[in-house]
Amino acid sequence: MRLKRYADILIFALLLIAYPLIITDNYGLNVGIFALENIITVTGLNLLMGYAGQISLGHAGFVGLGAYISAILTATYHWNCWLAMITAFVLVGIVAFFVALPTLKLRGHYLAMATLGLGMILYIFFSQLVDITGGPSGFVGIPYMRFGSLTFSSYSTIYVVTAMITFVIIWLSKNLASFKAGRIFRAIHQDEEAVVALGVNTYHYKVLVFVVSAVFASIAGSLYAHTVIFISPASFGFKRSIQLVTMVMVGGMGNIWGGVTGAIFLTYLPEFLRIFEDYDIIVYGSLLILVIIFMPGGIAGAVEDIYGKFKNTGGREDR
Amino acid sequence: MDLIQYLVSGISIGSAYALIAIGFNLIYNATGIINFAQGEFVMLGGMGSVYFYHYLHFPLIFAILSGILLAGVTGILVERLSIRPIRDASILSLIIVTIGDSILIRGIAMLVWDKNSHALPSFSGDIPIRFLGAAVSPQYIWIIVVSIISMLLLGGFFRYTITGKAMLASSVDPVAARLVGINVERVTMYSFFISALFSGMAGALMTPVTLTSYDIGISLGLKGFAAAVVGGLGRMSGALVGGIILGIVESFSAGLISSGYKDAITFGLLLLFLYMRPQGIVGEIKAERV
Amino acid sequence: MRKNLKILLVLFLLAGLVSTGCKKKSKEQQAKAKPAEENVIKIGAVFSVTGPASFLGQPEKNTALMVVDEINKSGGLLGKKVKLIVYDTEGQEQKAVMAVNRLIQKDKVVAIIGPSRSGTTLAVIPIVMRAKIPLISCAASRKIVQPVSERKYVFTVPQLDTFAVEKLYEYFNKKGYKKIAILTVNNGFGASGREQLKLLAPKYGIEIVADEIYGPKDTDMTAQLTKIKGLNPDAIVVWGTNPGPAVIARNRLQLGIKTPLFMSHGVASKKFIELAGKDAAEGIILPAGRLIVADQLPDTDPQKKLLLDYIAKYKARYGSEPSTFGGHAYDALHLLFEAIRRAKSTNGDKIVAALETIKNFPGTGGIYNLSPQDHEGLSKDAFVLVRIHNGNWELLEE
Amino acid sequence: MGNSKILGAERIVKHFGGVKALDDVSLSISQEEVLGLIGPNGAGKTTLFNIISGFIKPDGGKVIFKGVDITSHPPHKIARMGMSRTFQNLRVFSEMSVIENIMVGADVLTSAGFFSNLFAFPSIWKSERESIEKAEYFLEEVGLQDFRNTPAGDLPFGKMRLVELARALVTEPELLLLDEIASGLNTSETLDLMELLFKVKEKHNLTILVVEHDMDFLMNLAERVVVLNFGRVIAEGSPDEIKKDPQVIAAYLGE
Repeated sequence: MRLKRYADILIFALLLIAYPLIITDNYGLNVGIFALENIITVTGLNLLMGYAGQISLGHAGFVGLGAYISAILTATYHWNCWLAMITAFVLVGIVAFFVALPTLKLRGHYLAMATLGLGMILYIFFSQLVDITGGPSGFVGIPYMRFGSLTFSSYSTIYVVTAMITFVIIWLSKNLASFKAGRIFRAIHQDEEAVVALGVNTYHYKVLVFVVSAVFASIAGSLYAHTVIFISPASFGFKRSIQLVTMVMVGGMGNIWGGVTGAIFLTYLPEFLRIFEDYDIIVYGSLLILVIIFMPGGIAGAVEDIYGKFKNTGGREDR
Repeated sequence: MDLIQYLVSGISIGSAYALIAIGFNLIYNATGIINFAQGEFVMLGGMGSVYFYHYLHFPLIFAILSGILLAGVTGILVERLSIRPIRDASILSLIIVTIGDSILIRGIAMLVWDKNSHALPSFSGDIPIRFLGAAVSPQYIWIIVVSIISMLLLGGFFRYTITGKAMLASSVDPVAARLVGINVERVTMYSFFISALFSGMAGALMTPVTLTSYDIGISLGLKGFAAAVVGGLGRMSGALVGGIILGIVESFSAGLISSGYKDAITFGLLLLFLYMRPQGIVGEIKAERV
Repeated sequence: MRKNLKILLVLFLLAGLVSTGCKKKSKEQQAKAKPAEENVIKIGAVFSVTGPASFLGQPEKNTALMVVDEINKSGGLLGKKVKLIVYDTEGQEQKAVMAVNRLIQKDKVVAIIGPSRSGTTLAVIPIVMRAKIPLISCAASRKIVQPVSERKYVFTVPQLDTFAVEKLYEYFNKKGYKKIAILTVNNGFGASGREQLKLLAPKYGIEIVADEIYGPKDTDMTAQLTKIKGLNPDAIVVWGTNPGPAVIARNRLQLGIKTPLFMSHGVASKKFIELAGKDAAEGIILPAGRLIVADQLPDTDPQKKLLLDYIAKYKARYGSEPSTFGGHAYDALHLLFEAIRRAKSTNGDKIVAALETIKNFPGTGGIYNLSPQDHEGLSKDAFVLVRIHNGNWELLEE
Repeated sequence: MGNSKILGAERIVKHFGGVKALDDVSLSISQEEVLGLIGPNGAGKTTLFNIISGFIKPDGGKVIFKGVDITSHPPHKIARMGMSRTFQNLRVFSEMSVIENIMVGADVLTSAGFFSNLFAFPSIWKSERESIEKAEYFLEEVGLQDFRNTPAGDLPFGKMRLVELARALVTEPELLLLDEIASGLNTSETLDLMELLFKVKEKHNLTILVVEHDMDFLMNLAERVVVLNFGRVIAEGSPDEIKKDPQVIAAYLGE
């Protein structure tokens, strides 16, 4: 029974290993690393939005917080990068917890607006605390990741580290999504009152998934900081939060692989759209609208429906 | 003396936010949707008027009217092409679709027009009006007056006219509204049209003092929404009260606390209201039926 | 459970498609490029053509395309055609990093000009350093070219903020302004200006009595100006690019503030006067490159002919006035062409060595004197003080 | 069956704006009793139901469950104490399969914590098995075995009711609140449901409070009936007494 449950993760691992063997040039690896970092954040956001149904329009703020804490601890205080990364996601988890307490009492538009406001406030702190974060001109001189004597400065080594961390995050998310917690999140998404009536403290679960998604975002932020070794507030603003939400929606909510697909698709798409030059903003906007209207289940949903039509079994046994 | 100036400029900016908040309320009242592309209607009102005035050399009044009409027509297009197909989708989808609309409208405006900032001449000159030692540009008087008029006009519209009540009904319970013969589709379209007109007017009115560009919609939209929530979502009087308070808080925090953290304080205020009093200053608590 | 397997199969397909796509394209490109390799010199360009900093990227892109067409018409470079590949960064670091990697790995460019913002430039420096590809940035932050030891392949053309501030402070000393208020925009441009304003103030015996900030998209700055008015400084310095400073000029008029107003080279374009309105802009003084007062320059000025030629060509092709930011791309390309001519090769190290030998080379930003220690090449006299008088730029003094 | 009182609602008052939904209502249920609650539409039945299960707070009066004053307890805490309920307008998790619907109920009692769930420690696998076994048991009990993997939303109305019932039972309640569970069922489905409820009540020695419009269903199921009208208790007694009570007839069965 266990192997069947992990078949899809093993295939994902194969994909992760195969990619750098096929794509060896720095450009391909660079886009791959950014895709992995997006997968980490989007998977956390998918648990929050797709599974538990709680929207967040400010998650780039948590990515930024993780990136800045990692940058400050390693560059200014010369900490070991792994210790800094862990401290970062613990701190971000604590901040997310206290932020979640009042915020997750809200629902619908109010929740959307509160998370958006929080993202903006984090962004403003990044650009105003000039002597700590370097302000709008950015934070220079972040060291590369190091393990003993090995320095991960080349894209291939950074890819390996990022891929390993991504795999762990996906494994954790798979566990969270497929056992008890995942069921309760999905139930909350469909009918929170009914779940309360069964004796579940849904508020506790919502805060939990919010903290988990913030911790994942922080890890992605730390990895990003050690990849580009320069960060500035511009990459953690409102526009970035919307991109992350789009990846979850386009990929397919409520399915780990939906989020992964969305992250990969929307990291590579702009690279292919470069030929459109100025028009890619129009393609992006219309893509967002078209997906919501014609593919509400996102790419994952569409795959399921197409696959379902082919097999058209009676009781849709393999739901 | 400074305090009066902070108060005066706070009220002036606040009245601009109020006008945008009114646009939010219009759509919210008729459809229960928060339109994240509202800021883009404001932009279209401004940039449209600039285009008709500077490039097609319309006289100022006609340029502004056509700018406002352009925003209105876009409102209809947004409703027809993106809102109606998913009318009863989840709040999440509606929010994301309106965000998609705002990105698309911004992209088209950028390509059709340009990326620079533009201005419009003020309606009645630039000589500031002085009272109690504070100065305010006449254009802001226009904005304050127009926002009060539109509040009264729309407040009455929703409370006393049949179509107004029909709009409210179709947002509370579309099915019931259809049963009593309200054409909910048409009402939703009207709500987007009227809301876009008002926001376009806000854009045209503000451009002489705040200037405009293809991407001015984002921050104005957020401020407008914050004003609508602080005041009381769905209430026209709430939009005015919320807008003015937001303007004053912004002005005082920039002047007295720190101009760098001005927006952080504004969003902090929004959060405070969302947590403590989501129904806003003038709204009452809505009983949530289980 | 099986549902996940199906989606994963699609993922496998998608990844395969993507990877083969990249692989095929790069193989195809190499194949296609191989024969053409000899007679084309490929130069990359990264500008923020869209997004918040589009007023920088758009004129830079227009100018770059114009300059490349021009050189190709006059026989190209080292007998070869020049091919310019322009990518848009939307002012975002990730996009800039991917764009530069793409230019180096896939398009195989010999050199890169841009990016437009200092943030995106600092993000791509490690990439060009490792790939040994020279990069000439169009952003004006000192950190881009310092410490020079770690910036061998990195140059920058815009006049550094330091010179603009020095020019202003000299004028203040002459006029006896001791207490000044500064109002800077909350982005890369404003932050580095603010840093220099505060750093150099003590050296010139100037005290900063108010250090206010405004947002790039803010629509009203009366609050900050009211606070500044209360402190009655001798002068107000606003550091930002359109539309902010134009709104501030209007607010100043509205509040009846008479304190002399100074701005940064960020607003050195006709557009600013048009936005602020003639009377609000009257009397504003700012340091600027010679571009906007080209016609008022004495004929002996080495830049005059080049500036007038650039203005004429830009107006003919795009129908609007060129801006100082467009001028950065002009200088970056011409410096690059000069270096390639001198080096007679497109090898990265040779280009860098050649660049470092370029002396008193006239550009739109000023006279460039590059050296192994100075990858910026301009000095204080790249700036002139100009004043706005009834709707027009007026040369105050050399 | 005069054993201890499991639930006591004392002098409950609740008004929405001007409307007085409940005006000084008291009611008590003893162990393993089946109490019916009837009354015309708008009599305040569902409001009382929501107050007892903690979803709405009363303006006055107290609710005592197993000797504990639960008036101000949050609904999920009350549920954990052994009170579970169904809803008037059907609330199944429509996109989740039937077995998953029931497992959500079962999950509440499993011991595995968050970290064992995150890191797939053995205790989560144990809880998963427990949850599946329990859900299977109640799946069979309500007779939905052949719809194990069907999404609950695709089931016919009657079957959805059974899913909701199974989901309520799997949390092993002592007191089961049924809010118009027979509404929308045809006669044969109602009979099967009644039979099922008797079987389940005996097997798990449940106490049941049922709110219903369907008089035959209620009169056969309930041992004692309380009649509400305009937020006040107007009669209480065995089903036969209630049928003859003039006040009830006037208010409810209609002249």
